[in-house]
Amino acid sequence: MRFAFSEEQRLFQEALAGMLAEQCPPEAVAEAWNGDSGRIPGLWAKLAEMGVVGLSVPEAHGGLGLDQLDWVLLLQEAGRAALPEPLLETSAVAAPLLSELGGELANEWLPRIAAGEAVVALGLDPAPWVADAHEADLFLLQAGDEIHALSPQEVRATAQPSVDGARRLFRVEWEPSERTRAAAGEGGRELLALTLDRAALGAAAQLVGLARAMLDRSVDYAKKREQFGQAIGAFQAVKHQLSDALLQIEFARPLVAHAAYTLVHDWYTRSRDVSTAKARASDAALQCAKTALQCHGAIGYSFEYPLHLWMKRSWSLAAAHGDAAWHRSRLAKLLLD
Amino acid sequence: MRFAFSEEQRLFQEALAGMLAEQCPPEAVAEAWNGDSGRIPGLWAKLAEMGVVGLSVPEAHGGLGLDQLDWVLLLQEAGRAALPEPLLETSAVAAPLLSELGGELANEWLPRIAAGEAVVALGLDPAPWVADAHEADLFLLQAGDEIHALSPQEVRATAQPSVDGARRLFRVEWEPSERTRAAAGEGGRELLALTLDRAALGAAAQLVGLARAMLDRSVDYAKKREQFGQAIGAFQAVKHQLSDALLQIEFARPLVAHAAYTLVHDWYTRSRDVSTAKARASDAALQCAKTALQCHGAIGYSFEYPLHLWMKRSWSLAAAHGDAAWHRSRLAKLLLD
Amino acid sequence: MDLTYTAQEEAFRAEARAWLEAHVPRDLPPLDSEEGFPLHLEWEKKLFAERWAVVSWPREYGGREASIIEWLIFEEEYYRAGGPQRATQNGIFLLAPTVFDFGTREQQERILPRMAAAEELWCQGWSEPGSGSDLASLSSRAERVEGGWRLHGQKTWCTRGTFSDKLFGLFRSDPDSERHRGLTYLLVDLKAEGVSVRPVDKLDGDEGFAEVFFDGAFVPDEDVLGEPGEGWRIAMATTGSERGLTLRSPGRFMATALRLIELYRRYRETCDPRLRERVVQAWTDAEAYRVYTLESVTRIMDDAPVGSDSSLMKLHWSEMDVRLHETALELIGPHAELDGTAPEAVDGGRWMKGYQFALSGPIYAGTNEIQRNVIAERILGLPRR
Amino acid sequence: MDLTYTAQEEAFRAEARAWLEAHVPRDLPPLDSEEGFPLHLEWEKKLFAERWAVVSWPREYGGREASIIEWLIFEEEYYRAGGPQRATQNGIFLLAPTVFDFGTREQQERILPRMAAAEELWCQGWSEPGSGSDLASLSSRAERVEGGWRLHGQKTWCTRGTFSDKLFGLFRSDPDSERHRGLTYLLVDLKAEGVSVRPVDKLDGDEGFAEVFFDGAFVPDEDVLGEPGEGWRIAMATTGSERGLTLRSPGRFMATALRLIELYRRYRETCDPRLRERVVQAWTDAEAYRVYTLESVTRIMDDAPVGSDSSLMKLHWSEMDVRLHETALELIGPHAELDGTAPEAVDGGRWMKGYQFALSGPIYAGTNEIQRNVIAERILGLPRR
Repeated sequence: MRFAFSEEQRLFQEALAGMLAEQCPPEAVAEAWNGDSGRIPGLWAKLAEMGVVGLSVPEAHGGLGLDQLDWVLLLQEAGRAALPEPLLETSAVAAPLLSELGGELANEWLPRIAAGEAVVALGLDPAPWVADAHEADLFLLQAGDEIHALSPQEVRATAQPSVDGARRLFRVEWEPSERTRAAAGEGGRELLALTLDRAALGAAAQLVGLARAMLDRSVDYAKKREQFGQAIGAFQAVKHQLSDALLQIEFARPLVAHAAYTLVHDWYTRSRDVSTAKARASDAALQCAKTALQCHGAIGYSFEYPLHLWMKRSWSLAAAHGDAAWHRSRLAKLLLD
Repeated sequence: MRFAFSEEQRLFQEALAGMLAEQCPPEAVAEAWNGDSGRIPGLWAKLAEMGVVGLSVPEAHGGLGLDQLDWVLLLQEAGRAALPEPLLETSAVAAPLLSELGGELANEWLPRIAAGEAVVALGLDPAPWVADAHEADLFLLQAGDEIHALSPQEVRATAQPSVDGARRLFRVEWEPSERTRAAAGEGGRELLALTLDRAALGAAAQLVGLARAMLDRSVDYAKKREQFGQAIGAFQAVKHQLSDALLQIEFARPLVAHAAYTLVHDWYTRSRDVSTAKARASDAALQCAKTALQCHGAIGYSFEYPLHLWMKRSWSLAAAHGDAAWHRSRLAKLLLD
Repeated sequence: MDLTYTAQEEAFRAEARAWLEAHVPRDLPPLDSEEGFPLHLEWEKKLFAERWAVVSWPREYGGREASIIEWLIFEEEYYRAGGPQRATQNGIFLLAPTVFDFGTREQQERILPRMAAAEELWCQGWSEPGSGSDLASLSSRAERVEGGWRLHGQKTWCTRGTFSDKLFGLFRSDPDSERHRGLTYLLVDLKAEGVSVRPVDKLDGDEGFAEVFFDGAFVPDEDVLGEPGEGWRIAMATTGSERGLTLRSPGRFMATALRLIELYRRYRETCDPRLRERVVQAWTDAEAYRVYTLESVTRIMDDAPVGSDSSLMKLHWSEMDVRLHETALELIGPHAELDGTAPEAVDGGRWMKGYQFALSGPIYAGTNEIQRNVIAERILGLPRR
Repeated sequence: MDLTYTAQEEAFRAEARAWLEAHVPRDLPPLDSEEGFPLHLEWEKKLFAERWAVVSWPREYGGREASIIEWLIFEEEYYRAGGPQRATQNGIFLLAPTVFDFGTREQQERILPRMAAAEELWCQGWSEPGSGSDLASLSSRAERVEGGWRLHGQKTWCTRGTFSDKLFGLFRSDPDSERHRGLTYLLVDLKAEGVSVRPVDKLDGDEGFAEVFFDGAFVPDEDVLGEPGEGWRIAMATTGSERGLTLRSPGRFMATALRLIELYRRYRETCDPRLRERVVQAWTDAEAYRVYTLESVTRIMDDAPVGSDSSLMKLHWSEMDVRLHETALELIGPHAELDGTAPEAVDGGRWMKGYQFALSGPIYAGTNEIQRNVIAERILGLPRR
């Protein structure tokens, strides 16, 4: 029994954190949101170079061949920086799914993903939306128990803009056919369940990072901002709100790591653990968003100050791949029925 | 439009408050809880003398002939004093029910109630318990749409002690028969619905008084108790908890008066208004109980200090005649379906 | 206790309802947007023309001399009919009560009708970069000069400042004064020389705020409200009076609660079952506020002191508004995050937009932390420290 | 990261489970009651006889030298089997860690085995009538005399003081000292001359507390723990260390959560549908605490500083415990208020009893208000004032 990330995992986290601090400051995020693609120019290539984009791509296909546990700290950092890149869907979810689908699909797309040359859009229940359809090179879409692989030419995508400017959402219409079918039946069902768990867990990891970023920014602000002759952080009401925010984060954070472990080791508790992590990470991020705004006051409410970027990203990811209510409802079935 | 009690109603309230301050101090309540009957010796007779016991008994039967609106402030005071007498069931609920049942039943029992010589126990859905069976002279019990009147000899009562030492609860077993039937059919249904609304509203009024008493006691304590060189009431965390308690009370209190008005005037919103009042008064009292204990600290947790009497009474009355969840569920049917 | 409306009140309601149902504009773009603003102005002018803009005001200033109960009725009907947020609200609800109480007859005649007619739009100038909750720490100053005052300094979070013509606010007129003393309540022309206005966008991207910079702008003596140096007392006098009610009438929240019930009916088959209770709870929040207000208004009619009621009301409406919108967003689930421009946005994205607006409630007009302090100290009598 | 248990750990679990399932007593009366107390002592003696009383202690003091992971496993199994609250807990969890760290060899040998064997029961003497959360304000004093100290003053809220043999606590040994200085950690014989103990009943009517009065009682030098005057440092040294974990093991809360799930299954047809989600939420509370503890314990095994984790844990377990019981009480609805003596009380009234106990959680061992201050100041670095 040892509940700790490895030195290597920590170093990779630090490296990514350092890179994002430089390449993905709030101003760049804000600019990305206003841009056509929602991305920071050149950043995806740098992430690919670093190995992050291809983290889950098998070494044989040019990636690092790592797993969901290796993703946890990296996605936390992506969340902390409000990284406006398709890291969750393409790298943390689509890449392992393609490996599992195998065959031509894996051979064709995995090397391109690892090289940062392909973006994959995912259409998975229970989400009605498909993210990244505007730039996707490949669509992996669910129809019942089946997974289908389609090219951009084979789908009609209608933009459904989110309040989160980097999450470009779409309603995608398409026709399943034998030709596009990549998995079906029991195998399809299992892969879809695993993929949903990966996606929910990845969103949970980002939410923990987002929550922490909002808390840290609020703490910094509360130390500096003075009212009534003292830093507002000296007021007990502010202290207690921020303590509660930390409490929420700290009791969600280990659940994410725990779920990643049981997912990687395919414990029978996998879905239960993922739902626990996603539900609590969503709650934590939503609470931190409110607390951060309240502790900032009016400045937090202004568009020029970057807090709203983190807040909106939290709202979006808290809803993505099953919101807290959806996951608690799944948990209820697993625990109570 | 005028939302205020009359001068007369206020004066009656003050008179009762003054009398209870003298006759029903915490020590007397604690002693009553430990006693056989759960009552303060002689107090019921004094309340009868004052007219409170027979408030709803028609003047022709020796009462004051007043209505539910006149009860609101009095029951608040009864709650505030944690009065350990069967005022709610016998006086505020059974008396008007007997008037409505009329006939022999009314002629026989109403004068005795007004004189403080009879206690009536009520068995009404959704409560599984019958309060006061140990001292009741008459039982009014529900069976489906029917109301039955039984003598103590005709029921078997098994004590089900509550944490509230003055609420003597019983499981009552009995056989409905034609002889005991006092109302049935549409008339029975309507009377039962009205009676339940009266009972729930009466409990709500007491809960508002209980909540206020717990808040007032906590405020007094917080002003006096010093820690870290200042009164604990000067700490913002204590202030905010107590402010929240007041907020809950103040937004429940007018709802009770409002529901009493619509009940008396038989508006079609009567049940909706009663459920709103009971749900919020229950919530307010439960929150105030927790807040009061937290602001008192260990002393509030000791049996010698009287706070626990108010807390337990709140737990009991919050559950009585439909708890908050039951009333919100009734509201949901009325509002949403 | 008499909770029925008089025949006159019922007649007033019927007239308001008929007019509003016939005239309330549908689907206006946001007030705080370039395209929405002129349409909202047009609506305000229509309201004024038919004497619905300021029903409780004297007839000479465009009102109907409606009672406070009638005013509540008007508000219920206004929001029931789906009327938009009032473009003139900072003037008619925040400034006007003070002008009525402290303005000269000349000021009242000059200011009030134009304000109500939306010919002159007012924004508030309370906050400064260093003074938010701690309003008394403000440092923008008014320098005494011949016939008036010259202003220096900066105001911020001036709601809709870029769309406004005038600003009202406090300025430090006695350079040696501290805190609440030595402040003067001034009415400032935003088009005057020495005033510059910079837009500051809100959370939702709309142009909601402005920063206003003063560089020697001149304010004539006729635009001092009340006595110089008495600004704090004047500004505070109307909070907690009957006018404290006016900005957040129960009608608005009850209308939102009823819309939430409609929304529940649309989503009841698919939403989380626990939301049923949340919707009920939201309605009881609005109902509690409505009933509390009836009691409060009765006290006002009896000339009883209303005291710190306004702090309790502020806590209740601001936190209720957040809960109402959170419940709505949970009901619509994955649609919650959609922007109003999304084809599948529910109700044109009003719930997310409303949520973002609701989140400002616990912050502005005295943060809820301050309100809780006020309640603890002024109502419960807990020690200040 | 390796979340599997070793073969040795699994074997330990199997042995503990088998023994506990065979021996845990059912339906004991409350520990804090006249009739329950001797039965609980008997159970403690049985635990000690089989080396299950203090599994992590050295063998010479009656333990098994179990690792911290094994200790967590033991706790899980203890509460899973329905084991009662530990009569020895104030000794083995609160005092023993300090005796291990600061006691002399002689003190350890004299105190620890008898404590673990329940031959000598310890109660804490932290609070005084004027010193609750503000522990450093205590005023009970120890006067230096030949060969020891004479005590004057009063302690209060001494849990199970009337059933205990000994008391540990801080006394002001330097009459000129203030706050945290000049305090000495003393071990006091409650049977000694000059000590009197008065029972104080708890909320639930059980005899849970005592007040202890000192009127010149003598404590010999051998019963000073650590250096005189160093009491504060000594008392604080073990909070926040691995021993900070011991009083509230995740096993207890997970066992309660699983019992709550059982309860839900019994009431699911009749209870409010929204309670389904509340039960799930309660389970995730317990699971989050379990997983958080695994992470914490790993840091302890790595000798990393645990720091103010204990404040976060205290907030979490104490508020979780209240929520767990509130959910249970809502599930059983009108049965919630029944006393344990009522024939129809659910599960012998354990949920109401447990609720009343849970309500003390946010108060004792540093109120949750204090814990939130600690988190804000020590972890987040916010200014003290």
